[in-house]
Amino acid sequence: MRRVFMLWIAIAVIAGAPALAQQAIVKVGFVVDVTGGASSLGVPERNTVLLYQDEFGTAQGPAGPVRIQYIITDGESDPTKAFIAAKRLIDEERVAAVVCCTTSPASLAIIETVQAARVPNISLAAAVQIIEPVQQRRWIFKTPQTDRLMIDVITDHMRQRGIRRVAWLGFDDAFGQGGLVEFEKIAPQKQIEIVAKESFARASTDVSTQITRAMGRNPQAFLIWAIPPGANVANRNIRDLGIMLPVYQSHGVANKTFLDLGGATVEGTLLPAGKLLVAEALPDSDKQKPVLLSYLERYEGRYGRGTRNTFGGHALDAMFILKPAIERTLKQGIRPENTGGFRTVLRDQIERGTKELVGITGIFTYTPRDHLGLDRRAAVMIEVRNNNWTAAR
Amino acid sequence: MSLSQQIAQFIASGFVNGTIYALLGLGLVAIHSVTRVVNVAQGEFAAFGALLAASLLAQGFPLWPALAIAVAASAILGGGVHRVAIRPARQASALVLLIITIAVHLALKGILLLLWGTNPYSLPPFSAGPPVRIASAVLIRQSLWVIGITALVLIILYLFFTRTIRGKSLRACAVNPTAARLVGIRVERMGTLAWVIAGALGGLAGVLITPLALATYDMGLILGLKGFVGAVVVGMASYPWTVAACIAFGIVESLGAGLISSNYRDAIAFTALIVVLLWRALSTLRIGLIISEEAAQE
Amino acid sequence: MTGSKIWLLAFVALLLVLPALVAGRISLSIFLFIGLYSLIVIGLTLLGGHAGQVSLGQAAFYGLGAYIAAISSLRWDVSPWLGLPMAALGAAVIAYVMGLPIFFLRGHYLVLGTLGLNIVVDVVIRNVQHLTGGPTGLTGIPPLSFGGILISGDRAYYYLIWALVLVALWCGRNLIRSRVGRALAAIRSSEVAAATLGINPAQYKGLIFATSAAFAGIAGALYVHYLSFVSPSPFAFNFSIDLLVMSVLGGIFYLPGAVLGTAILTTLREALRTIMPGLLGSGASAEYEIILFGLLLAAVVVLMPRGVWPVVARALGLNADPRAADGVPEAAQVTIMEAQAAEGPDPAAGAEPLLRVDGLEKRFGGLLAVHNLAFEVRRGEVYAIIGPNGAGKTTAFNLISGVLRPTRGAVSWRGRPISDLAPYRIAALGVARTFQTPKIFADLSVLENVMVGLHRGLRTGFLGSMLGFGHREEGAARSEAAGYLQMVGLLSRATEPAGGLPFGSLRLLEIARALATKPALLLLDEPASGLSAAERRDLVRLIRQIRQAGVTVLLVEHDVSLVMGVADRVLVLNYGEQIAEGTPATVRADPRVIGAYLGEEQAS
Amino acid sequence: MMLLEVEHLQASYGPVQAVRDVSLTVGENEVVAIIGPNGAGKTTTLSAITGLLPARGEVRFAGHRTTGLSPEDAVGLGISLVPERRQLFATMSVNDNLLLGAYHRFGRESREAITRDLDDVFALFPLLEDRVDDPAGTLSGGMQQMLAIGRGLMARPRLLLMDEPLLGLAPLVIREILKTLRNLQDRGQSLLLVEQNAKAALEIARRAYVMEGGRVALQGETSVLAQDPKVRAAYLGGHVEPAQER
Repeated sequence: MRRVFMLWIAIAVIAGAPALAQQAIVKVGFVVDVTGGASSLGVPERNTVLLYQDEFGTAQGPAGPVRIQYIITDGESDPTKAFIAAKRLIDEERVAAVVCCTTSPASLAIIETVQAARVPNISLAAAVQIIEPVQQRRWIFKTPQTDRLMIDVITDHMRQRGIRRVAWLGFDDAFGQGGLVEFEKIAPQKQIEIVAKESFARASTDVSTQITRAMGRNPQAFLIWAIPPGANVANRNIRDLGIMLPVYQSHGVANKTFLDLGGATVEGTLLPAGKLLVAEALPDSDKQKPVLLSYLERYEGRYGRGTRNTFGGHALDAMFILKPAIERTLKQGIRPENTGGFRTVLRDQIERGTKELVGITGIFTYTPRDHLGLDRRAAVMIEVRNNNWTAAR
Repeated sequence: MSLSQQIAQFIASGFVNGTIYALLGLGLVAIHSVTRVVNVAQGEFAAFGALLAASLLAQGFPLWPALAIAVAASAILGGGVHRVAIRPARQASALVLLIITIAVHLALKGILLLLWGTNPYSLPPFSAGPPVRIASAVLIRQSLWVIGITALVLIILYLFFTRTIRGKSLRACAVNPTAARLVGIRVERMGTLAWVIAGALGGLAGVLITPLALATYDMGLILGLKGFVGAVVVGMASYPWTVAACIAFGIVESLGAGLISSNYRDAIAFTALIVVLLWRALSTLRIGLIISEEAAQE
Repeated sequence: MTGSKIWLLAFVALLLVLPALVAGRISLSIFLFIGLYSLIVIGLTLLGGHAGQVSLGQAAFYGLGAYIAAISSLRWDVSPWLGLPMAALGAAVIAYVMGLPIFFLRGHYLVLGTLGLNIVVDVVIRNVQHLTGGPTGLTGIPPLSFGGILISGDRAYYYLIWALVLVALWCGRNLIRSRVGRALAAIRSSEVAAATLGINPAQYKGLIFATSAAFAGIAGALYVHYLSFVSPSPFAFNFSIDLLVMSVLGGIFYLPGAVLGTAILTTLREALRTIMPGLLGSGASAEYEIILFGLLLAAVVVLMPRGVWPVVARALGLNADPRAADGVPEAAQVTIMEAQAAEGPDPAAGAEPLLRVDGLEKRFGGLLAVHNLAFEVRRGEVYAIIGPNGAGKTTAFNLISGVLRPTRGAVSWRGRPISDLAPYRIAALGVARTFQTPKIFADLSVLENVMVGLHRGLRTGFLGSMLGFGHREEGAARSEAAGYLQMVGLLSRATEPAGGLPFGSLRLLEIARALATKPALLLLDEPASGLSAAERRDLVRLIRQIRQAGVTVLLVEHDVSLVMGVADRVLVLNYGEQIAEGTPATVRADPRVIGAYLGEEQAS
Repeated sequence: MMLLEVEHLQASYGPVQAVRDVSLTVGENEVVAIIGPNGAGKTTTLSAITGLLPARGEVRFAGHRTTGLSPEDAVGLGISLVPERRQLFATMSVNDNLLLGAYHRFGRESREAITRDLDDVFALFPLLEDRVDDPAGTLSGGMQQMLAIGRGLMARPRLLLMDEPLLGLAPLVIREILKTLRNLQDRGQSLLLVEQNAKAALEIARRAYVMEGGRVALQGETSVLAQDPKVRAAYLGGHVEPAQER
């Protein structure tokens, strides 16, 4: 039995080992959901960081280049696990900043921790509560568009089409709830009536019951707030039941999976998203176009054509924002070993120095009052045509 | 849509879901009746079958051979799990065996994740065509395939269990393992056979549902759980009653979600389940303590 | 100082210095969560290991505690310190109310019932959005504070949580070794036997379920105050599975196993998270983690089906069995004679028989096991029922002791009908019994088996037991139990696990246990079967001794010679039919009896 | 050569060492009985011989050492047990129970041979044929016992072990079963019979062993044993303690 203990001690030593090596490097910790329910978001996020970690691996300091190390941890789509992972990055790796997390509940779960530890955090999740009220969220920024912004774009499009009665079909989780809250706020302002509110689970295999119920209220369109594969199940069920009403989806389906799974059933589906999906069709005058095309070339070159999705973009935006901020911090003469000081200055640099920064999701300008930094330019309506993303009319 | 139309639709979609649960429930009963194991990893057989079929199809296999290979592979996987993980621990308590199947569930899930990643996969419907109207309910063609193939499987299982000596010996192991050994039936081998059957049924459920609902590496647990519900309600013993209970569970789930609230879909279904269980428990208690204690020791 | 105390002190010392030890290297939050989960798993160990009730719904109570604490402090401005007991109490009350019906379920049904409960709670939390914040959850929950002292930061919660873990371990240990703990272990071994000794199984199962829920509730409350955030996903049933795995991994029968299993599972996961990227490249790990985790779990459980703790305990030179610590009990003080003499004369003596069975019938499906059985047992006699196997004697016993409900007919005790009473109520009236196949509580010591018989005579309740009260009572009970053991000649084996006794001794132990309930009527079900000739002689002597002490005995046996030797009156059954009744001499001469026993040809 | 030879057999049933030292033999075409009170170790002896329980000591069948073999193998060798309390497949039909009795012959022998034996069993127990499709559990006790014997015979055993075939049966049924046993005896079937009903057992067997406390207490020709005062005392009472002592 002694051997069992030795094995255990060995594991403990190996586990503790990385903490022992302390060099003059700047560490950035990512907590993304590689497994679990949000993995279709987390995996492209991870992939993007892996793709860019070398290019963004050095910061020019006044005393020469300093290495930036990116540490990726799996949040397992569970707020507690993400919390522990973030804690370990902060306490053990002494990272200068964390990029956490993929989902809203996990991002909310670490708020107090990063606030108390005084570590800048960039969240990759949508909910607006993550950064508001800003006074209590000084250390937290985010890169994805908020649900509010997206719903704004969708409802405008609906009005334009003359749609007044909408059936809501959303996930029964934080993502679905976050969308519904905003939709309920914005819809009345635009004279849109929510005639049905149905929910379904992420793992649902059949949503036809909910659709049937909603159809009882004579909607003019469906708004589905979900991510694949659940989003596909709902979309497909609508078409399977022979319903030909317009279907709106959220930005949560802006990935290849949705198209692959959807096939003919998602033809004509409308969704709001960043410009990434339709980058080629943008006018050359668009400031984001070259950045988008370069990312696409790299990402699709590595992971295959049509694998583009906005989530990897959110992660890349965090890298876009962090690297210059780290360089500015180094320029102020702050040594990375001075973890506390470095974090504080880094936060200020992110807040003050991120101006008109052209990213994948949009063009970022952070201020002490705005930790989202995006405006309406960050989203366009997209329609699925010929199993591909096209700009919606 | 009128209320009666809606109800018809709820029942129809509940029925189809229940049929899928039934395939998983049948596998659980086969395993439990012969080896006394509650198999948490049952749903993984479905996920494996579905993902394998999708990959084979992508490799250019025609649909039906791909499905057949996937189901056969799931069957082999089932037998393999019994040989590797269950048989070495057959003397262990029911609780330890349960934990072992949890471990198997995790390991299989990890392997599926490794091989197929987190992306969902889809299979084409087995035949193309517009949805079919039955009464006032709309059923897409794949639903008919689900029901038809399940019915066929039930008939095959029925014939196997009642017409062949192998099937009879399998039942004999479940009814009275000691007596089975005394007539020369190798109960351990029958255990493997039961797992093979369960694996095949799981794989079949997987390939049937994927054209409806897409396959992911982690689809198994929830599917298996619902099959478990149907199987346990009727005492983990009877094949036909398991099918009936699973279909009833699917319909209750669908009606509850449709008529009361889709938000409370699972809560309604599981509350109904607890009520059924209590009713069963209380009716046993009326006979007396000893009977229920003996029932618990099964 | 014993080995176990030294190790305990070492463990506490390690806990104390750990924060300083790991500072800057390993995040304290991991150890904090080990403590937090340990709290829940300790409850699960008490429930699953000691009471034998497997729950797959423990995460629901963790969640209920979390939401009670969050909502009370955030929405109702209740002081967080009050929130902690409220969370515990709330979870416990809900568990008790829901648990009482659920505990009618057994085996797989119980697992499924608790699982269903977990899912229902999860769905409700997600949907009562105005209270719970729905799936997104609630932010800004205040940290715990006590009289102005704010508990915040990892260290403060670390010490608080581990202090509570130690308290929980202490409470759990007290409970296991108490009257209540024995009752729970008895229920786990055999609910029937426990009930016939006067224990109400449903009540105890409900209480232990509530206790485990309270532990989980406290953990939930600590969780939300530590994170200052709560959302429903950590409380889904997947986590219940995790918790069960932790407790089985560590050893579900051992309290230290709860902490060990939690520690192993948590550190293993974290270690894999750290090691795997090192081996396979950054971010490429998650897939292998799950596989490796599953394989390791399977291997550990297959190789150590009783969990890791017994192995560790052996390596540390400890005895894993929490009960083995006590020494040999003191000499006997009390005997059955005195107990009975104190009861005084029966007011109804003479007027009414002690036990009266009237037209009793029991049907199992198509089988008629007992048919129109009628007899009376008078106070102070030894009344025997004989008959061939399958004549329905044991079924009759089960009907009298309330273990089975008759299809027809009545049993009355001192003139009062009792056939509708639960077995533990019948036991409380003064009816004790043994079983044809001894239903011994195999995991308890021989002495403890007898102490379960004393259960109704002892006072210390559930809470009192947990807080370690009732030492004096326990001491007296041990001596008394030793007295009964001496009477049946088993005192020398008092500290051995009862499961290891030879068969003949099991019968004697069962009789001693039944006597400890101080019965007015003792039912003996085939006490001689399986005994050697010498043991039979001892048995006859014992039965006579019991009779002399004033205890009425009802005996079922098919060893005719033994019955003839001890009985005052004999009833002879043959296939559900009463063919003779009377003194041994009369019965022996009855041609019908000779016919039934020796074959008709010889009788003629 | 004896068909079955058992020497110094020891076996435990759970914590109980039920068989301490048993030696016995059964010859070809011989009917041997083991009698003794409940708990004497009779059933455990049979279980140990068939391999249902692990055993120590020496068991030889037809000259081969078979100690520690499994019951599945025992059937193949030609040892078949009609177990205590019948152990039928209660929810399965009479026909299925009988067919399963011949389980180890499927694939080795022709279907016809098995069907022939099935008819044979029905000839032996005509009552069973009327209930051929009924579940075994719905039969009366006597018919269940007949079915159990029939199932044992379907294995075509060289030696048939029977555990308490008369247990819990009405006198009329007992006579019926005894008649069948004699019938089998006449056909040359070797039988080892465990029975509490000493009277009946001594009547049908040629030799008998009397067990007590896990050991063989007496053995010999049944005609001699039946007259032994000790045997009579054990089954008529008065052996343990004289009643007059009180």
